[in-house]
Amino acid sequence: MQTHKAKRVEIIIEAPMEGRLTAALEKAGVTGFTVLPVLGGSGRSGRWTREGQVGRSGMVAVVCLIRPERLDALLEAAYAVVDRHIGVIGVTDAEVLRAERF
Amino acid sequence: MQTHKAKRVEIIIEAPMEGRLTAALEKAGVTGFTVLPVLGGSGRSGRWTREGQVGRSGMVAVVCLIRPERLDALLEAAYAVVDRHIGVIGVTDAEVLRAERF
Amino acid sequence: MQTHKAKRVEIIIEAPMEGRLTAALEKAGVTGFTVLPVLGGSGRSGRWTREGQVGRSGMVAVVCLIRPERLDALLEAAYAVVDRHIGVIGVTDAEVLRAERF
Amino acid sequence: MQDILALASANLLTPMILCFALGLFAALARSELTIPEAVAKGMSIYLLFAIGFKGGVAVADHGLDARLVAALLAGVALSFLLPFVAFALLRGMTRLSATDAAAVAAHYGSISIVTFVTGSSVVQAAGLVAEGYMVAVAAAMEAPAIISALYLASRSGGRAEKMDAELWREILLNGSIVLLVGSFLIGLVTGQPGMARIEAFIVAPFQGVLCLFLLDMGLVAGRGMRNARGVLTAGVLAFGLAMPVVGAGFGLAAGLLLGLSPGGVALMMVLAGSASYIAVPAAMRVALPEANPSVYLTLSLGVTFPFNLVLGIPAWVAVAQAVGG
Amino acid sequence: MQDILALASANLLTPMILCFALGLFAALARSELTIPEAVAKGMSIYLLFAIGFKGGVAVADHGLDARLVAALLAGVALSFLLPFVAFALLRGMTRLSATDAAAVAAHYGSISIVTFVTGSSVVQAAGLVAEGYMVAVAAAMEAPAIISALYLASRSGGRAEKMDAELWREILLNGSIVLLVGSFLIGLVTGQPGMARIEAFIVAPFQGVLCLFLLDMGLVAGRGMRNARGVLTAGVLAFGLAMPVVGAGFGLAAGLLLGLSPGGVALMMVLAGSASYIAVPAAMRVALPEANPSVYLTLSLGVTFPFNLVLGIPAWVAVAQAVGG
Amino acid sequence: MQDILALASANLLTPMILCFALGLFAALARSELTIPEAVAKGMSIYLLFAIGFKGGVAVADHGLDARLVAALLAGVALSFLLPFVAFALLRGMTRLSATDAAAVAAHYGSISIVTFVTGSSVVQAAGLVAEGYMVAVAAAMEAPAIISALYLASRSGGRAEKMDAELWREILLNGSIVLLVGSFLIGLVTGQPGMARIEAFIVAPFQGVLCLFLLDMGLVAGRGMRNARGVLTAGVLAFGLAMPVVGAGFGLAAGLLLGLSPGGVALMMVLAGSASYIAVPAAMRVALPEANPSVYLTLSLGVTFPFNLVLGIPAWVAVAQAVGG
Ligand SMILES: Nc1ncnc2c1ncn2[C@@H]1O[C@H](COP(=O)(O)O)[C@@H](O)[C@H]1O
Ligand SMILES: Nc1ncnc2c1ncn2[C@@H]1O[C@H](COP(=O)(O)O)[C@@H](O)[C@H]1O
Ligand SMILES: Nc1ncnc2c1ncn2[C@@H]1O[C@H](COP(=O)(O)O)[C@@H](O)[C@H]1O
Ligand code: NA
Ligand code: NA
Ligand code: NA
Repeated sequence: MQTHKAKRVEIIIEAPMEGRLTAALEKAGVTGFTVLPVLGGSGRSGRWTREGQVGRSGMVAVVCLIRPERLDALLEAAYAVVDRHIGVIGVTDAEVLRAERF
Repeated sequence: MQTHKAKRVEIIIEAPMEGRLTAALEKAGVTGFTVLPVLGGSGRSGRWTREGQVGRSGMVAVVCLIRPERLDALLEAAYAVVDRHIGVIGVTDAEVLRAERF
Repeated sequence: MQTHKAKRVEIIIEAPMEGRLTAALEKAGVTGFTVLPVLGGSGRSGRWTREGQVGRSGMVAVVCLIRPERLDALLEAAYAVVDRHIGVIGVTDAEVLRAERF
Repeated sequence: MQDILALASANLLTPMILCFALGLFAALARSELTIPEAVAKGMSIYLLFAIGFKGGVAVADHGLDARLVAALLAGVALSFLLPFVAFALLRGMTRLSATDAAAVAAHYGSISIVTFVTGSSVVQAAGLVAEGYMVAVAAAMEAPAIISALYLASRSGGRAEKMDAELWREILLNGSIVLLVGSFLIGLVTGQPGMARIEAFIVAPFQGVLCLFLLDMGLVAGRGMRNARGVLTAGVLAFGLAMPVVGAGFGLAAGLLLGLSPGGVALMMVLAGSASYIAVPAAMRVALPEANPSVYLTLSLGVTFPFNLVLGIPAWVAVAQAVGG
Repeated sequence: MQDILALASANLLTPMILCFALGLFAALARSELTIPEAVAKGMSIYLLFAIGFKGGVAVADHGLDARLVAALLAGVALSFLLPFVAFALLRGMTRLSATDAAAVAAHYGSISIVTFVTGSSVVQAAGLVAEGYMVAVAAAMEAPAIISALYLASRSGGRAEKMDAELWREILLNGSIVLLVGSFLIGLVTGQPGMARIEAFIVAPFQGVLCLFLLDMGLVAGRGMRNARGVLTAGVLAFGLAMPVVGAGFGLAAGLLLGLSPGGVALMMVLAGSASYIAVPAAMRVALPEANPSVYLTLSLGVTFPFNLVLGIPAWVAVAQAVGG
Repeated sequence: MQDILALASANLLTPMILCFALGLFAALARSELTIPEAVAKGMSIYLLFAIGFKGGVAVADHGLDARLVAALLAGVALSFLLPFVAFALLRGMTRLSATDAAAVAAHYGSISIVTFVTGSSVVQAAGLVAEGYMVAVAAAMEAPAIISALYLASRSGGRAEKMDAELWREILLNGSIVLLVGSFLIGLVTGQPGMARIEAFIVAPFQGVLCLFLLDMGLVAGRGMRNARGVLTAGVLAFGLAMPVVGAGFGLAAGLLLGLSPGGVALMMVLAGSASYIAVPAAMRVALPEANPSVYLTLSLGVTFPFNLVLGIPAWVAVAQAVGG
């Protein structure tokens, strides 16, 4: 089938920052994203798990598929939010059907 | 280690359609897939979250690793299900160990 | 923005093996990973779902972003754990910001 | 009329309604208060199980009423019929497309089990005793409306999915129908001895759980309202307030024709006047995917549900008492 | 015999068993009724905590029985021994590989805590009082069978994982053992004053929660059955029905040797006759990954569990009453 | 002193404290016992709702006390003030950076609602009756400390986030404040009739739910301790034990000045002496991201929370009784 080049950006960020990140993404013209739950992980700030927690602790993964030409705007917006916070941004090449959606 | 070329297909689709999608994948000869929960997201149909919902609302993410030559069959099968529905399909190049499994 | 080449490794593995896998990753020098919950899936060992289960059944997805030169060490470590178990390992090319973290 | 207002204001100040209001407020003020999906589902399973079981025990106690079958049939008929009424109203009052109107109509032909549960509490608090099998009537009314709606959509040229066996199975065996009918039958079979074993679980804490569940409903409804600005035109809004009254009128007629007790009449009005927001939305996503979910979800959960909770239920109870007494 | 049948049919029509049947039905009919994983886990935590605590309080009330240690040792011995019996039966009756047979054997040496909980309810409903420490015996019987099974597997040339310290820790400190033993000790220490504080939580609603939990067990068992067509040959099925009887026989002998009360004897039969489906499967995934999980899960949860629930438990209670009275 | 020890040891052997200890043990022994996030959140929603509602009903019963407003203001003042005290102590006793010290200080100015809930149980068990509005005081004390801490951080050159409208909204409308204040108001409005409807849900099972919740707190605290080796220097540890005493002293002064009942004084000490671990950590992640979460979480949940549970609360209750009696 006909596919179109895109970028898949995956941002793993602390749950309390989710609202700020998605607001920044929307401001940067990102038209869609999906938020996945995260069970736990490990990084420079140590091992953590979501189990048994009650606050808005833990992290979430935000996945965006976007047109390649929009990548820079997205990364800048995301970076401004993530910069001082615990978190990781990864980008992979991808292809999508229905390019008009992105 | 020895790895083999593969495609990673990620389909984000409404939960009530999950059964139909996986049935279509199986029919198209897909031998394996994994379903991840989705917390929320945003797209043309607006922002949504799974929190507090009781019905089979929300979306799920279905991830398939397949041999490159099977991609078209998979996309066609998936597209037939997703077509009229809210949802997104993204494809990335990947590599797998143990190619005999795919 | 300035990005750096990396690999994104996604390991889908049985929940009871999670601790062994992450211990092996840490031993292989992996500095960070994220664990995502899995709802269900299908493979050679049939269809399964996490719903209603009480034990440590089901699977989890472990995602690692690493420098390309570390890939082999990671795959070897992961493979030693996954080898005899139900599970899947997929690798994609990726790019990351803040390379010093990986 | 005064009685209705008195009952309404008495109902207004119950913990249940206030919990719903708290949820609405929290969502509209964008508080991060949320109830996890699993907890909300757990509570809804509890409520369905408890209400079904109690209904079954009530039927076991009073013996099988000859009217049971008639009531079931009446419920099915109402569920088939009401979507046509709703569709006509919608086409007259709003500019919704035929597909959207059909999807909305499906919701109003079907029922809201939480409205029914709340209605049962109010009926009981008013000193009435309803027929235990009303819970079976509720289950019977969930699905037929979907068929009418798909018929309406395809008649108007919409691309409704074919009702294949798979879709039938999904609709008839959806979680809430199976749980409601199943626990009704379990209550029927085990009767008072069964009740004695689990009473402390399903009777005493019931209203408290309902409070927390309505808190969650308020949160979900409030979030829906926030996301649906623009969707709700004046006409659509007016429909959301008028249709429950129309539906309750049909329910009243059916209840009187059947010769139900005042409590039963009130619950028939509650059922006919309520709109689904669990089973039907999932069916519509499968069968009428082009219909806009924010229209039907916002209307059903954001307009009609609170209307019924606050004004509808006390009004229907008062009417049923006046007519039936 | 007639008594057993009467008791069995009385037991059959309790809300618990019918809830299990409802779950089975829903899963086999492919209804989308599901109970979220978190809710199922929450209920199992509640049940383990309540049963452990009650056991501890019972021991605190009656004083430490000299037989406690003997009963614990007997439980451990049974758990070590039964896998050998099961393995021999499996090799005789079925064509399972040595690895699969060893994995299945581990499950039947260990115990099912939900069967135990349900058994306790039936014992109590039959007017019997069992020794409070039976809950500690249950905990003690969880793990030893795993060791026997790994021995059996490696003896037959299977590639069983070495029992390293990590695996030991995982098995001995698995969630249900810790919770069961922990709450037993808490009940023992706090006794009746502690019970007075939390009685309304752990006693009154207990059977109701058990109903919903068995509903979930039914759903899980039914889904397992659907996915395991082909796995269950006649021989395997026969084993799943015969082994609980054999196990219960060993339990009966042990209970009589120990001089337990009729209630205690019944629970010893329940334990020995039941098969694990929580702790042991996780251990087998780690230690015997080549063994096919659908074989042992389906057998344990889809065959033996319902058999025990419906026929086994009432039969063991009747036997214990007959022998002990 | 002897009384305090007697009360402390009586408190030590309640199911609540022992459940916390069990959780600690399980986590430190790396058992895989866990309570799902959704279940933990569900329990915390239940506890907040129940304690808020009961407080509201108590105020409805006894009439609006003139001291209510004074007590609220005193709570707010304490919450503003205590971070300065904590910051000074931290800079003297530890080598934490200004940013870390400010973040920790925010936690100790704010309150722990679970400590408050446990304190209420102990107060009640000691035969005291506290002012119902103490729950509103608790809510009022959650947020002000955050402002003081951000001021402290920026004064010391730290990069505290500007307190924009969004952050204000998040803090003031965080889930626990909304639920606590909301259910307090619902209890106030519905009074005893409301209580009669939901008493079986929010009163009888309360202590049992608290047990399971404290089990979870123990698990979380124990996991935190395991991950935080190295973070807790002797100085930091000493602060975690000294600060609750200092805070409770301020609480005692405030309670006496306000002329609260002995129960009220005890709860004021509990509040002032406790440290937040839900609302403030989330705010700190947003507003002071450079501060190390393992420092403040471990201190608050791993040191001060158990200290208060085991020694603090019984001591404060005894002191309040001695002073107030
Ligand atoms: N290399 C990585 N790959 C995947 N996830 C990571 C990686 N590094 C960090 N993370 C995630 O980001 C969280 C915070 O990382 P850190 O800021 O390094 O503590 C971790 O707990 C992981 O969930
Ligand atoms: N560009 C995108 N990247 C990632 N997820 C998306 C994207 N667009 C849509 N989605 C997901 O698909 C759902 C439905 O999208 P839509 O059909 O555009 O409303 C959204 O709520 C998101 O969860
Ligand atoms: N090709 C695949 N793509 C994605 N996930 C897979 C694939 N194959 C297997 N899986 C996942 O791995 C689990 C076990 O696979 P298997 O060992 O083939 O039974 C499945 O239940 C899926 O969750
Ligand atoms: Na209706
Ligand atoms: Na056994
Ligand atoms: Na404080």
